Parts: sequence; structure tokens; C-alpha cells
Amino acid sequence: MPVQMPDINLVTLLPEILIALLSLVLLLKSAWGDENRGGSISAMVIAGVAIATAITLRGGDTTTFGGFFINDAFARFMKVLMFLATGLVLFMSQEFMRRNKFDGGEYQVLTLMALLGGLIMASAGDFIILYLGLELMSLSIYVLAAFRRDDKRSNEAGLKYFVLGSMASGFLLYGISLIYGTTGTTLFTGVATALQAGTGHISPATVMGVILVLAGMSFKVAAAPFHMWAPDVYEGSPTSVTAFMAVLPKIAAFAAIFRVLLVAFPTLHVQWNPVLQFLAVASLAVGAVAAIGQTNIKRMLAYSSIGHVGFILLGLTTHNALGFQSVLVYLAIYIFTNVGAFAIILLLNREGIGDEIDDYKGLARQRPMLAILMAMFMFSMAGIPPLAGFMGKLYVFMAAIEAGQFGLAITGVLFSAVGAFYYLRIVKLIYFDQPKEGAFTMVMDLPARAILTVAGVIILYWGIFPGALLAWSAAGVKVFL
Amino acid sequence: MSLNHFLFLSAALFTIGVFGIFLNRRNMIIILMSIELILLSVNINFVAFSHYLGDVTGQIFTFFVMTVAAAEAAIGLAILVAFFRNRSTIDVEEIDSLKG
Amino acid sequence: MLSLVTFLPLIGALVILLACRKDGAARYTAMIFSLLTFLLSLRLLSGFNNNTAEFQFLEVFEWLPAYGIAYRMGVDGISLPFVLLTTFLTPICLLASWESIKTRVAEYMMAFLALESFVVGVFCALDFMLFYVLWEAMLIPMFLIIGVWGGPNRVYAALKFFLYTLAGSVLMLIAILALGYAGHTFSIPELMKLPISFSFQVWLFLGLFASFAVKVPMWPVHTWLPDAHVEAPTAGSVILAGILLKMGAYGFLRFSLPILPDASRFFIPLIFGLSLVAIVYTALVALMQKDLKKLVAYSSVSHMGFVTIGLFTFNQQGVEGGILQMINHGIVAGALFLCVGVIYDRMHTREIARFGGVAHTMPVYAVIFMLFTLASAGLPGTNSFVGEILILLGAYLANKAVAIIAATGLVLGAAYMLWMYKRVVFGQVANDEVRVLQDLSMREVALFVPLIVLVFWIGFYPDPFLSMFHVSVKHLLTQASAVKIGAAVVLAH
Amino acid sequence: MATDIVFYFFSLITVFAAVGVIASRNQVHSVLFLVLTFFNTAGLFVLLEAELLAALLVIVYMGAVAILFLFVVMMLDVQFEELRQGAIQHLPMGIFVGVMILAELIVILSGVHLDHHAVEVTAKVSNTLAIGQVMFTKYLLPFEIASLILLVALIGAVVLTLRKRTGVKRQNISKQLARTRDEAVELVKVTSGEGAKP
Amino acid sequence: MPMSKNLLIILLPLVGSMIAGFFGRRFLGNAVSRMVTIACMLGALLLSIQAFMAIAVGDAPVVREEILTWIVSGNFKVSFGILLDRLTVVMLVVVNGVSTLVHIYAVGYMHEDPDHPRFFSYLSFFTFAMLMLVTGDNFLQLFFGWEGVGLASYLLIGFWFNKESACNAAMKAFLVNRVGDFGFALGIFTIFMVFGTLDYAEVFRLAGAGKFPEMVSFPLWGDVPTITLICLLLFIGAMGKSAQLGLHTWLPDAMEGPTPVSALIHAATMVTAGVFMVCRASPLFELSSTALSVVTFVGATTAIFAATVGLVQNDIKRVIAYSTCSQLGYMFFAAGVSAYPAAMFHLFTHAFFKALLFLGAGAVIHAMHHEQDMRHMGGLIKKIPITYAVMMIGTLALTGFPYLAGFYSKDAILESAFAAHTTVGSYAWVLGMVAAILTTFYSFRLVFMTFHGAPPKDSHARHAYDHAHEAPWSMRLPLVVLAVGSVLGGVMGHGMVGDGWFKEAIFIAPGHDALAHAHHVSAWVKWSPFGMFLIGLTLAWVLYVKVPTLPAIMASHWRNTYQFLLNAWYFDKLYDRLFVQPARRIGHGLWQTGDVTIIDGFGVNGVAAVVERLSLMLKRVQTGYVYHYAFAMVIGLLVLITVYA
Repeated sequence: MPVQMPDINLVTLLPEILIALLSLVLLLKSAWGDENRGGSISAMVIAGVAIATAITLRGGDTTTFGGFFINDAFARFMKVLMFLATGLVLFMSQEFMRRNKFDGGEYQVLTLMALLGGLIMASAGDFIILYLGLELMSLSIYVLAAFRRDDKRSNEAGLKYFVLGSMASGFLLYGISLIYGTTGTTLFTGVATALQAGTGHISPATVMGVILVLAGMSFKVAAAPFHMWAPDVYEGSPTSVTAFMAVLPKIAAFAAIFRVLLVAFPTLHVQWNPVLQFLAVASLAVGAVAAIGQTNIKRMLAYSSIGHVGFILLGLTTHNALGFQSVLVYLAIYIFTNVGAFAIILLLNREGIGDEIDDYKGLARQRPMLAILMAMFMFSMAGIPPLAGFMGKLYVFMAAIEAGQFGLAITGVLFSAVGAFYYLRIVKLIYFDQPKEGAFTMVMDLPARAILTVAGVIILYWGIFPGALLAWSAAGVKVFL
Repeated sequence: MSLNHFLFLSAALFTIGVFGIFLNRRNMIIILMSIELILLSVNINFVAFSHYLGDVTGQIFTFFVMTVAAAEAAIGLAILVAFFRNRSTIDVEEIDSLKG
Repeated sequence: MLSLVTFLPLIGALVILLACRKDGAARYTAMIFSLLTFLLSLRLLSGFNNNTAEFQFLEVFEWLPAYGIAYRMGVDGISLPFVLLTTFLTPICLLASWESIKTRVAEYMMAFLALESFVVGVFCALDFMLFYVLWEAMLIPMFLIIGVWGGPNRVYAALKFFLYTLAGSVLMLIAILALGYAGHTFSIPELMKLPISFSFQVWLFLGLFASFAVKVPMWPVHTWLPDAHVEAPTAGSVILAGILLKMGAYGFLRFSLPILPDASRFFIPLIFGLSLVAIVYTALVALMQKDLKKLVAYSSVSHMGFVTIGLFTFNQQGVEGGILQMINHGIVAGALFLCVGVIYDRMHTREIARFGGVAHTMPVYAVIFMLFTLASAGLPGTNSFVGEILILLGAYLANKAVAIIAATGLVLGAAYMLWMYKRVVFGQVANDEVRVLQDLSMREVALFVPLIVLVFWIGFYPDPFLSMFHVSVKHLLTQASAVKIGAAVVLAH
Repeated sequence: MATDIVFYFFSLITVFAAVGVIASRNQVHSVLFLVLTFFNTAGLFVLLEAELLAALLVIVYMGAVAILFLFVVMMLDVQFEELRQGAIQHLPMGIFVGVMILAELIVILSGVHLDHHAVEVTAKVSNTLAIGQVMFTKYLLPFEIASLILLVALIGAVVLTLRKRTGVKRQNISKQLARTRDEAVELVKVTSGEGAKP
Repeated sequence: MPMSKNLLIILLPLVGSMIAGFFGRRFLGNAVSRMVTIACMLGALLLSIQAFMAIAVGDAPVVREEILTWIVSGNFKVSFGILLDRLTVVMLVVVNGVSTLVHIYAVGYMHEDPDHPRFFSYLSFFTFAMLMLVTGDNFLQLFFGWEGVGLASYLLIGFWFNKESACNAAMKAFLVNRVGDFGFALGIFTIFMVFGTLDYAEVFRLAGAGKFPEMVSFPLWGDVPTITLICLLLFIGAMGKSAQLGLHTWLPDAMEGPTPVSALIHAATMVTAGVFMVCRASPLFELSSTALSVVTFVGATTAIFAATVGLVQNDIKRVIAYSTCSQLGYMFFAAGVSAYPAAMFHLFTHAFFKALLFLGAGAVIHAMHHEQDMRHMGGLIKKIPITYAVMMIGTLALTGFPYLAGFYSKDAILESAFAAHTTVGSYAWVLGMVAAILTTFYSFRLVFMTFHGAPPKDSHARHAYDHAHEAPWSMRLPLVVLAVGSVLGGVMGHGMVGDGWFKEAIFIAPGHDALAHAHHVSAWVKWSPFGMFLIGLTLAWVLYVKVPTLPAIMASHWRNTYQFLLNAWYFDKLYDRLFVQPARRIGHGLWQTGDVTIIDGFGVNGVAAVVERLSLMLKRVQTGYVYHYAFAMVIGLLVLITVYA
């Protein structure tokens, strides 16, 4: 049997290669470099991410490694989101990293590795690639979560995330094995072909495989009932990591869910759609209700993100172009609101203001601009126009209506109304209450200003002029139609 | 000795692994080992399918799963060690400072 | 032109945000912008053609073309009065807050200007989605106004206000989306022509109703109003009673009646029933209030009951009366809240029992307060009389029993207003606090003068106001009495 | 028939050992049971003609992973006697759920038949060769990714556990090698009779 | 907007009112404010006399002017207009005349009160509203004036806002009137519904032509004859305004206001608006015998009811108030038997003598330093003889002493009732007769208790008595003028009851010829009222002059009856129990139970509480234990697999 080389087109992989090389360089630099090197490393990372973004944006639709690795508009959309998320989070957490001695280089390397894993997931055309990308991302983030190794809470967060994440990976793998067994291949397109060939009878094992895969992915996006790690891990992890894991794994996992469901299992739509609906409604409910009782803002944002995941899943269940598009739009907006909110948390963290929601009391009196921005992020998350969050929800609901899913739409809006309560509570604390003596005197540096300005402007701009985003997302989902 | 035999065996291992995670009330290391059991059950699945399908992909997959499992074990144990250094315990019931 | 009227206040807010954060400067900037807006809206009035029911001053820009959503603005005889009312009341509100708002003035002014922008936008919007966006956006500044500058229980009130309205609005959103999807457009004029099957109309109506009823507010979803009113600062109450409540009724006029005529007719008993309950129930409740603002708030619910009855009479008198009564209520209830605010500023209490004999120390105030009390009771010669008589006449023509029960509201309304007035203003000087009260300052008199002028103007010569919407109402009635079920659109799935 | 016996032999021991892993009172026993599980699984792999994987299982898993576990178990000084308490009261629920999982898996898995893929044995090549032929060609990309995963594991383990303790003497080879004469040797003028001063 | 002389009649009082009201306190001062309003009133009076001369005496054509478009909505068109026919001009003279006199009188009466501008402003405003009422050419303008005078009455009763009782009385007056207006408004709506217009001329033309549906449906009643419904609804309004039985309770309380107000509003003008309205709407009332019967019945019953209550009242003004109530009853039953001219005639004469009585009473009160209780009076004849004289004239005119004003008008009414030859007519006649006895009795009781007998004993009243003095000229002049009117009014106005004097202003259906027949009743019928007068006078004389101890003995003997009458048949208590208390209780209940407990408690806050509880539940589920989380995941997976695979 002659050895056959697959088609290898490294240009397709260019951003990934760049990130991998960058991380290796950084690793070497951190091993041999001198003690005080935080600034240059950050600059390198951000420059590298920027270049990778540029390359990604200019890429064309190609596949390589015999369909293992796909670079299409959808992947590019998701990748740009991931680059944005990583870049912004790294950029804004520089001060935090300096303060916590994270700037040795390993932190950035692990972040880049996680990013790389996410990128690979978005482009995966095969279950093996998908699994490896997922593990690359997850393992990096497990370490990041526990990165503050002298902090008990950080350790605990890492441990919990690791144990439950591994178990979820187990589910995923078991599912993949079943899919492989019943279809004879791990290639997405191959699976689809096999399922199409064997029309009529669908093996229950295949369906169970899909459900197990979905469960594993649900863990990564923290959809109920696979969400329970999220609040604990968000709370315990270093804030910069929390900000990172609130965005990156979600984008990557949704990208993967998209591909798996729409490329590999379009024929099983009837089987997996109810599962998605279940996950969506459960997430909406948990996200809206459980957040109310929280006193820690990171925890609250964890529940809030669970709620947002519910909305995104709702968009997916509609199974129409608008719905897919709404997922992309929602994710894009979600990144900026989350980054903005975490930027403020990180900023306040500088003067030792903890993560308790009550610590935000009276922010508006001392820092009106900061308060306006925080209120904007909160109202955006609550889905109040004219902020971007509303547009995200609007598209989800429009898709649901188009799909005739009035019940789901009404459930969604009711939970969004319930959920508005806890966002309002933060606005209330910021605006209605009196600040403590001498609070909020921290210094704003350039990254904080820049990030907040960008996030604020984007939230407002997309809320009023979402046209470009929509067009872009429409191009992104064209692959699946 | 048919495919289903292997599948049942893997199912049993999977169940035992899951069982070990949620029933274990004391020792974190056991939980890590349970995860290894789950991965092992998956491996059995892959290899069995690979054999009966006459397709090598399953074995390749197993190969990667093993790699990842090793990495996972390393990281898991590392986190555990870090945790132990701070808390002087690996008691599962004491890992509850984050909750609510 | 319309966009300018709509967004000029927002520009003002930005100017304050960026340039004039000092208290005094913020006050004057806000005032100048609101007055400019008012003048501009008068230009609107002078350019308005009374003789057509078409939308005028149309502005259409692409927004989200793929889904039939556009930036569409325009006014007809039904929306123009509300635009004017808003631009008219806002300067008065700002003037009313001139001295009573002492903390975070710039933010207050910004919130108010933003509120004005959104509200004017709501009345001008000819695109359902644009309407919804502005409708919701308005919650934010109002939430802050109540919550930051409100009374002791302001947090509860602000949250209640926000969530109550939001819960209603999101259901409306679903209805709007369904409607837009069915019509492939969100253009209101287009949707008015859309044939819709009856059952679909019913569902849409209920969805819209959820939002409008909360906003009006109709019984039994009115309980946010007393709390919001009591806790809001004076100007907040004025704008709340004067304008925000009108948005719900305006919604009925603009959407329910012309777009869903069959369902609207089908639901007449529901609207009438709830309105009647509101009129009688809240009037009785108002009778027993111990807090001045709460009393006026409950009276608002009762008066808005009249309005909703008027709108659903489906005859010219009722609908025109309803519209006019909304304007009237905006003026009178606004003025009453200002009256309450005047003595609240001086005594820092709104408890009726703490007052008494105010007439001795504040004669001018007593006269003005009396005037608005009587206007609220619907005395002939005041504006409310014209509105109420038209509504009741319309209701009588539509359904006698409804008119009769509603008319009891006149008796009860006079009862609680006069009793309140008696306890506050008449009688012996109640205590030393009352004894040292200062009568109205020139600024405060200036607040009331335009309102008084309008009270009598509409009371004696309402023709300019009525003729603004004669044709539009007539057009609306033809739309509302059309049968749309014929060529039904059925939703996909 | 013989293979059947071998299968049942290995699989029974595998299940027994797996139960031992989670049920054993002693952690060291748990690890040893884990080794036993791996070993028997390797046997099953041989039965499935996956010789390379069987070998890897023994070498990598037993040789590295299991020993790593053992190492950590030994390192972390945990009292054995206080383990395994309190699990009993939740056992029924746990068992119920476990049984449910198993039952469902078995019900669903028993429906798996590979009748559409006939088992064909083409040009019998060795298992190792077959894997070797694709590992670095078709599966080059996953292979590279796997290497990164291992790198992450490496970095992670180091980051989490490596401590630069202060006050502990440690060898710094580069420093040793970079030593120059000037810093290593101090020339002291010694006046006779007085000795070298410190 | 044509600025005619006629418009000036209405506007002058308004102008006076506004000048006094807006500028009086700050800029003009008391004296100028008084002067301005009085001057305006005089102007209005002169113009109205001119109009009266032209139309009522000079036979000029009816004047109709449209002033201002008021409300236009669809086919609903109403304007402010002026309609001057004979009915109106009579009212104009009465209103402006009495008003002018009261203005003048008030100069003296209110001397001690510092708040002149306000008072005169109110008085003038009242006059304006009343003029709007009488000159209107459509029902809505009538309603405008109708409520306007209600407002003025409210303001004037509550003029002394220091007094709790005054404020309450004012409120009561307004609210009870509102109840009447409620019916009135419905009546107007029905008119519009039936005729499509509110213009008098148009409505009456259509009604006369029979161009209206025979029956209309009405809630709870089903189909009702159209005109009957309209008339009854309108009449409810009249009952409120004219204090007829059932809606009369505000009038006695209204005596809390300054006495000139009582004279103007609660005797001469406002309370007669109901009568005026019935006469004005005669073309409608004539079409419904049912309505007429009701009017008669209510009028007659009120006449006797108020008279019985008047017997035992001790407050001098209350006696006159009940008397007014009773006399209004007379007017109504006159109208009810289609003797509208007689009703108008009585309205005319009543304005003189009742205003006189009130102003006289005011003079007494003024003399006695605001003492109103007759039990604390007596023997005043020596102190204030002129007042006594005019009061006597007024009393005689009221009681129907021959050839004084009341004699003519009351006789005309009673004769019409007799001549109606209907059951209700006879009922009215009998009750009217009895009421005549009672009227004489309580009127003379008032005179005797106040002026005759011994001076009061207790020190406070004695002190007042000692310092009692005649009123100043400003008060005396109106008294004298009114006294002259009370004497001559009957003779002068007798023409009104002549055949068709009111021309087209009043329509009397063929066959409804009670008034025509009244001129031909037998002599005993004509003279029996005088007999009643004698009986009443004798009784009063016996009880209050001859044997002054007797009333007390009778009161204690028939204790229940006495209390029943003293408390005005317990109407106030009944209403309090029936409406006021329940309304407050229900209001409180709805608020606390409905809003706070049910809607907010279960609904709004209830939902919030449930959500919060759920949230706490989820919080408890989130134990922090890894195995719990794992267990949740497994359960979730199990559910998914079980349900969906």
C-alpha cells in the first residue's frame, strides 16, 4: 500500500500557524528572557493577533488535509470573533497581569494555545480535529483557571473545571465513538453521506451519539443542565481568565456545534432540534432566575452568560437562515458587552474593590462616564434598545417567529424580562446608592480607556446601525444553507 | 464474541467511570482515575468499531485519545498537587468554597 | 424636520454630557434646547395640513432593508398633538426642576432631554420596529429619573416601573415581529392595509394589548403607576402622567384600531369592562388616599379609563374626545403634580393630613390649585369638560350602559378631588409649617401660566385642537370599521 | 470459541478491576486496580488485532500514566482511614442512576449492527504498518495538534507545580559555567604568621 | 365674534369678576373692587332691562346670536350663542336685578370681612354663569351655565374656608349637584342621539314634528318612550339644582355661606334654574305625560316635605332655605301640570320676596353679630324696626297675603293644579294647600321668634341684642327695593300668566290647558289659599305669641316626630349610611385588598417572590460539590437520552 500524501495547503492554516509559532517564540522568550518583560510580550501577542486577524479576513474559501480543516466564511467570522475576544481581553488585562505576576509569558502562551484550540475547532471538518482542538483549548483554560496557584479559590476553580470538563469530554468522545461506529467515518461530510445513504432507518446509537456530542459541547458553552461549573469557575478564576473564558470557549463551541449539526447531521434535524430547544429553555430559565440571588458580580455574569447561551441556542433551534445569522450576531454583540463589563470589573479591581456587586454602589457619583458605560453594558445585556443587546435578541425572536415557534419566542421574552431585573439591580447600585468614602479613585490607563471606548461605541453603534454586522453574519451562515 | 460484546463491556466501563465521579465523596484522585476509565471505555469502543469496520480511523482516534488522556492526567494531577499544597487535602467534600 | 424635532433634545443631552457639566450651565443648556425643540414643533404645526389624513413631513431612510425595517418618520393629525404636548411640557418640567433638583443636575437634564427625544420619536415613528426601539429606550431615562432623584422608596418604584412595562413590552415585541413577518414590512402605513385573519388578529391584539394596557395603565395592571408617581420627582411625575401614559393609548389608536380592526371590535367588551372598572375602582381608591401624589396618580388611572373608552367607541365623538382628553389630562394632571410639587418643595411631605389652611398663606397657589382641581373634575369652561363630554357622548352613542357607569366617574372624580382640595387648602392653618409657607415665586407662576391658558383655551375654544385631528380620526374610523378578514394572510407553519 | 473464552476472561477481570478502582479503600490499591484494568484492556486490544495500541497501552498508560498516579498518591500524604465515609446514604440513588445509564446504553448499543459494512480483510498488513502509513500523512495535522496538547500539558504542569523556593540552595548550571576567574578566586595577600583573614 | 349689546349683558359680570379677582387683592383694594363689580352689574342690569323692554314689553322679535363655535366633532356641533326670548328676558331681569341688589347689599354685610375682591369676584362670576345658563341657545350651553353656577355656589358657600362646616357644605352642594348633572348630561346625550343636535330650536322643531324614534332602549329598563326618557333625565338635573326631594340635602347646609349668597343663589336665581330649564324644555315635556306627572309629583311632595321640616328649624336661614325648597316644589308642580307661565310667574315673584327674606334675615344676623339661632333672638322689633317692616312684607308676600306678590303667583299655581283635573294634579293641589298652611305657620314662627316676645336671656345673646342696630344704607336700600318688588311684583307680573304671553318660548300642548282653566275656577278654590293663610297664622300666633311654652311641650310629647322633622326626615343620615360610608369603606377595601393585597401582593410582588424563591432554590442546588455537579450533568444527559433518543 503506497503512502498517499493528502492535499496540504498551509496557506489555509496560516493564522493558526502564526499563532502556534508566536506561542512557541513566546515560550522560548519567557524561558530565557529577563525578569521584566511583560510589556514586550503583550505587545508581541497583540501584534500577532492583529496580523492573524488581518490574514484571516483576507483568506478565501479553501480546505486542506482532505477536508479535515476548512476555512470558509463561517470559520472566518468565528475566528475573527475569537481573535477579537482574545486580543481585547489580553489588552485590557495587562495591568491585572502585572499586578498578579502573570506576565512571565506562560500565561500568554496558554492563552494563545487556547485561542489556537478555538481556531481549530472553528475550522474542524473531522471529529478528530474537533476533539483535539477542543482539548487544546480546554486544557489551556484549565491551567489558566488555576493559574493563581497560591490562591485556594483559583485552584478550586481549576480543579472543578478540569474534573467536570474531562467528564464532558468523555461524553463527547463516547458520542463520537458511537457516531464513528454507526457511520464508519469521522469526517463530517462523510458522516452526512453515510446517514443519507442509509435513509429510512436511523440507528438510535447515532442519535445517542449526537446527544452525547451535544452534551459535551453544552458543557463548553455552559448550557443548562451542564452549566453548574460556570458560576463557581467564573468566580474562582482570576478575573482576566474569567473574562477570557466567558467569551472564547463559547464562540469556539458554538462554531463546532454549528458544523457538527449542520454539516454532519442535517438529516437528523428532527432528532436534535428538540434537544436544543430543551437546552435553550433550561438555560434561559436558569440564567434568568438564578442570577437574581447573586452577590458576586462574576458569578452573576456567569449566570447571565448562561441566559445568553439560552438565547443563542434559541436562534439555532429556529433552523432558518435568520436564526443562524442571529447566533452570529448575538455572539458578536455578546463579546463586546462582556469585554466591556469585565473591563470595568478589572478596572475597579485595581483599588482592591472586590467582586461583590455591592462594591459598585454609587459609582455614578464618582465616575459618571464609567457609570454610563456600565449601565450601557447592563442595559445591553438586558436587551433594552437602542443598544446592541437588543438587536441580538431581536434577531433571535424574528427567527423564532419566522419558524413559527411562538411558544419559544414568548418563553424567551418573558425570561428576558425576568432577567432584566438583575441587570437593573446593578444599574440601581451604580446610580441610586451612595458610594463609600474614598471609593473609585483608581487610575484609568490607556488600555482601560481604549477598551471601554471601543466597547461602548460598538454597543451603541451596533444597536443603531447593525447593518454591516448583519451583512457579515449573513455571509457567514451562507455555508450552511 | 461479537461487536456488541465489546460495546457492552465499554458501556460497563463507562458507567463505572461515571459512577466513580459522582459517587466518590472523598478522594479526588479516584475521580481522576474514573476519568481514565471513561476514556478507556471510549478507546475500547473505537478499537472495536475499527476492527469490525475494517477501518483504521478508529485506531488512530484511540491513539490521539491516549495522548490527550496522558496530557489530561498530567494537568489534572498538577492542579491537584497545587490544590493540595494550599489546602492540605484532596477531600472532595472540602472543595466547596465556591458555591451558591 | 421631524428628525430634528426628535433628536434635537438628544443633541442637547450630548452637549451637556460633553461640554456643560456645571449645574447652572446644564440647566440653561437643557432649557434652551427644549425651548428650541418646542419652537421647532410649532413650525411643524404651522406647516401641517389639517385637511388630509395622510402622514406628513415624511422621512424615510434605509435601516435594515432585508427585513422591511426602515427609519420612517411622519405625523398625522393623531400624532401631531402628542408631539406638541411633549415638546410643550418638557420645558415646563425643566423649569419645575430648576430649584428642586440640586444633585447631579447635569445628569438629570440629560435624562430628561433623552426622554423627550425618545417620546417624541415614539409619536413620530412610522415604522413598527423604530417605534418599539424608542418605546423601550424611553424606559432607561425614566428609570433613572425615578431612581436617582426620587423619594425614599424610589428603588422599588423604579424597578417596578421598569419591569412592569418591560414585561408588557416584550409581549408586544412578539406581536410586532409576527405582524412584520406576516406583512414583510414594518412600515405602519403598509401594515394598515394588510389583510389579516381573525384569529391572528386576536393574538396580535392581545400581544399589543399587554404593552399598551400596562402603559395606559388599565386596571388591573395599573399598580406600578401610584408607586412610580409617588416616588418620582415632581417633573418626573408630570412627564409620566402628562406624556408616558398617553403612549399606551396612542398605541391603541395607531396600531390596534387601524391594523387590527376586527379584533379591536371583538375586544370592545374587554376594553370597556376594564375601563369601567378602572374608572370606578380607582376613583374609590383615590378617595381614600392619604398621600397627595398617590391620589392624583389614582385619578390618572381613572381618567385614562375615560380615554380608553373613548377610543373604543368607534365614533367620531368618542375618539376625538379620547384624543383631546389625553391632551387635557396631560395638561391638568401635569399641573396637579406641579401643584403637589410646589408644596412638597416647601414642606417635604405629601401627606394630606399634614396640610390644611394653605389658602391662608398661599392664596395665589390656592387659586391655581383650585383651578386645576376643578379642571380635573371636568368643569365646563375647562378643557377636561370638552374631552369628557365628547367621550361620554361617544360612549353613549355606542353603548348606553357604559356611558352611564362611566359618568359616575364624574361624580366620584369631583368627590375625591374636592375632598382632597378641602383638606389641603381650606380650613384653619393646620400647623406652624403651614403658617410659614411662602406663596408662589414668579418662576412657579410662570410654570402654571401656559397651562392655565391652555386649560381655558381648550375649554372655550377647542376648535383649533379638534380640527387638527378631525380628518385623521375620520380616516381612522373608516380603517377601524373595515373588515380585514377577507383575504387572510396565514402565517408560515 | 477460544477467543470467546479469552474475551470473557479479559473482560470480566477488566470490569472487576474497574470496580476495584472506584471501590477500593486504599488509594494505592486503586491505582493498582487501574493498572490491572489497563492490562486486561491491552489484552482485549490484542484480541481486536490492534497490537500497536495494546503495546502503547501497556507502555504509555501503565508505564507512564498509572505510575504518575501512583507517584502522586504517594506524594500526597492522605490518611486512608478517613476515606470512604458517608457515601453509603447516597448509594441507592447513585446505583439507580448508574443502572439506568447502563441499561440505556445496552439497549441502544444492542441495536448496533454493522451489516452494511462487510468486514473485509484486504492485503493483510500489520496493524503497526497501517497506522504508520496514515499517521504522518493523512493524520499529520492531528498529530501536530496532539504535540501542542502535550506541550500545553508540559507548560501547565510546570506552571502549576514548579516553585522557586527561597532559602533553598540549588544548583544553577548556567551560572556555574559562566563563572569567571575573577569572581571565583580571591587573591589574598597573607602575611606570614597572621594567617588569612576572613 | 360679534360684540353685541346682548353679549355685553353676559360679559360685563365676567369682566367685573375677572378684574376683581385678578387685580383686586394686589392692586385695586376692597373699595375699587366693589365699585368695579357693582358698576359692571349695573351696566348689565340696565342692558337687560333694555332687552326686557324691547322683547317682553315692546314685542321685538326673538334675538339669536351665535358667538363662538365651541365644540365640533363629526356631526356634533355646539356653539356659544345668545337666545333672547320672553322667557330669557324675564330671567335676565330677575338675575341681574337681584344680583345687583345683592352686590350692593354685600358692601355693607361683608363690611367686616377683609376679603372683598374675592367675594365680589365670585358673586359676579356667579352672575355670569347664570346668564350663560339662561341665555344659551342650546342644551350644552345650558349645561355649561348649569355647572358654572354650581361652581360659583361651591365657591361662595365655602367662602369662609376657615370654617370646616362651610367647606363641607360647599363640597356637598357641588357633589349633590353633580349627581343631578349626571342625569342631566345623560339627558343631553339622549337628545343628541335622538335628534342629532342640541340646538333648542332644532330639537323642538323636530320634536314637534314627531321626527324621532318612538322608543329607545335604556339599560335595565329596556325600551322606553324617547321623550319620557329625555325629560326624566333632564329632570334629575333639575332636581339637583333646584333641591327637589331626594337631592335637596345640600340646600340647608348651603346656608353656611354668607347671607347675600343665600339670597342670590339659594333663593332667587340658581335654584330656580331647574324650573327655568323645565319651562325652556316645555316642547319636550309636553310630549310626555309620564314625565309631567313625575314632575308634578316630585314638586308637590317636595313642597310638603320641605314645609314640614321648616316647621321646627331653629336656624333662621335654614327656615328660609326649607321654605325655598318648598316654594320650588310649587313651581315644579305648576310646570308639571303644564302651567309653565304660572311657574315662571312664581319664580319671578319668589325672587323678590325670598331674596328680601334672606337679606332681611341677613340684616337680623348682622344686627345680632352673626347669631343665626332664633332661640337666641326675640324682641328685635324694638331695635331694628325697618328690618322688621321689610321682613313682614316679605313674609306676607310669601304666605300669599292678598294682593302681595305671592298671592297672585301661588294662587295661579294652586288653581292650575286644581284645574288640571288629573290625579297628580289633585294630589299636588291638596298637598299645596296643606303646604300653604305650613308655610304661613313657619314664616310667622320665624317673625314671632325673632322680632316678638322677650329679648334673649343668656348673656352672650343678650349682649348682642343690646348692641343690635339697623343695617347701613347699603343694606337697607336693597331691602327696600325688594320690599317694593314684593308688594308690586304680583300686580306687575300678573300678565305673564295671561294667554300666550311667553309666545313661542313656552309650548303648551293642546289639551294641557290647566292654566287657561285656572282663570275660571270657582271662587272657593280661588280663596281657599287665603283660608290656609289664616289657619297658619292663627296657629303660629297661638304657639309662639300666645302660649310660648307650648312648642317645647309638643316637641317633647311627640318626640319622635319632632326629631324626624328636625333631622329633615333623616335624609342626611340615610345618604351617609347608603353612599358616603360605603364608598369610603369600599374605597379603602379596594385599595388595601384589591390593589395592595391581590394585584400587588399576589400578582406583581407575588411573581417576584416566586422568582426569588426559585432563585434561592437554584442557589441551594449549587452546592459547590463536584459530585453534585457531575450528578446533575449525568441526570441531564439521562433525561436527554431517555426523552430524545
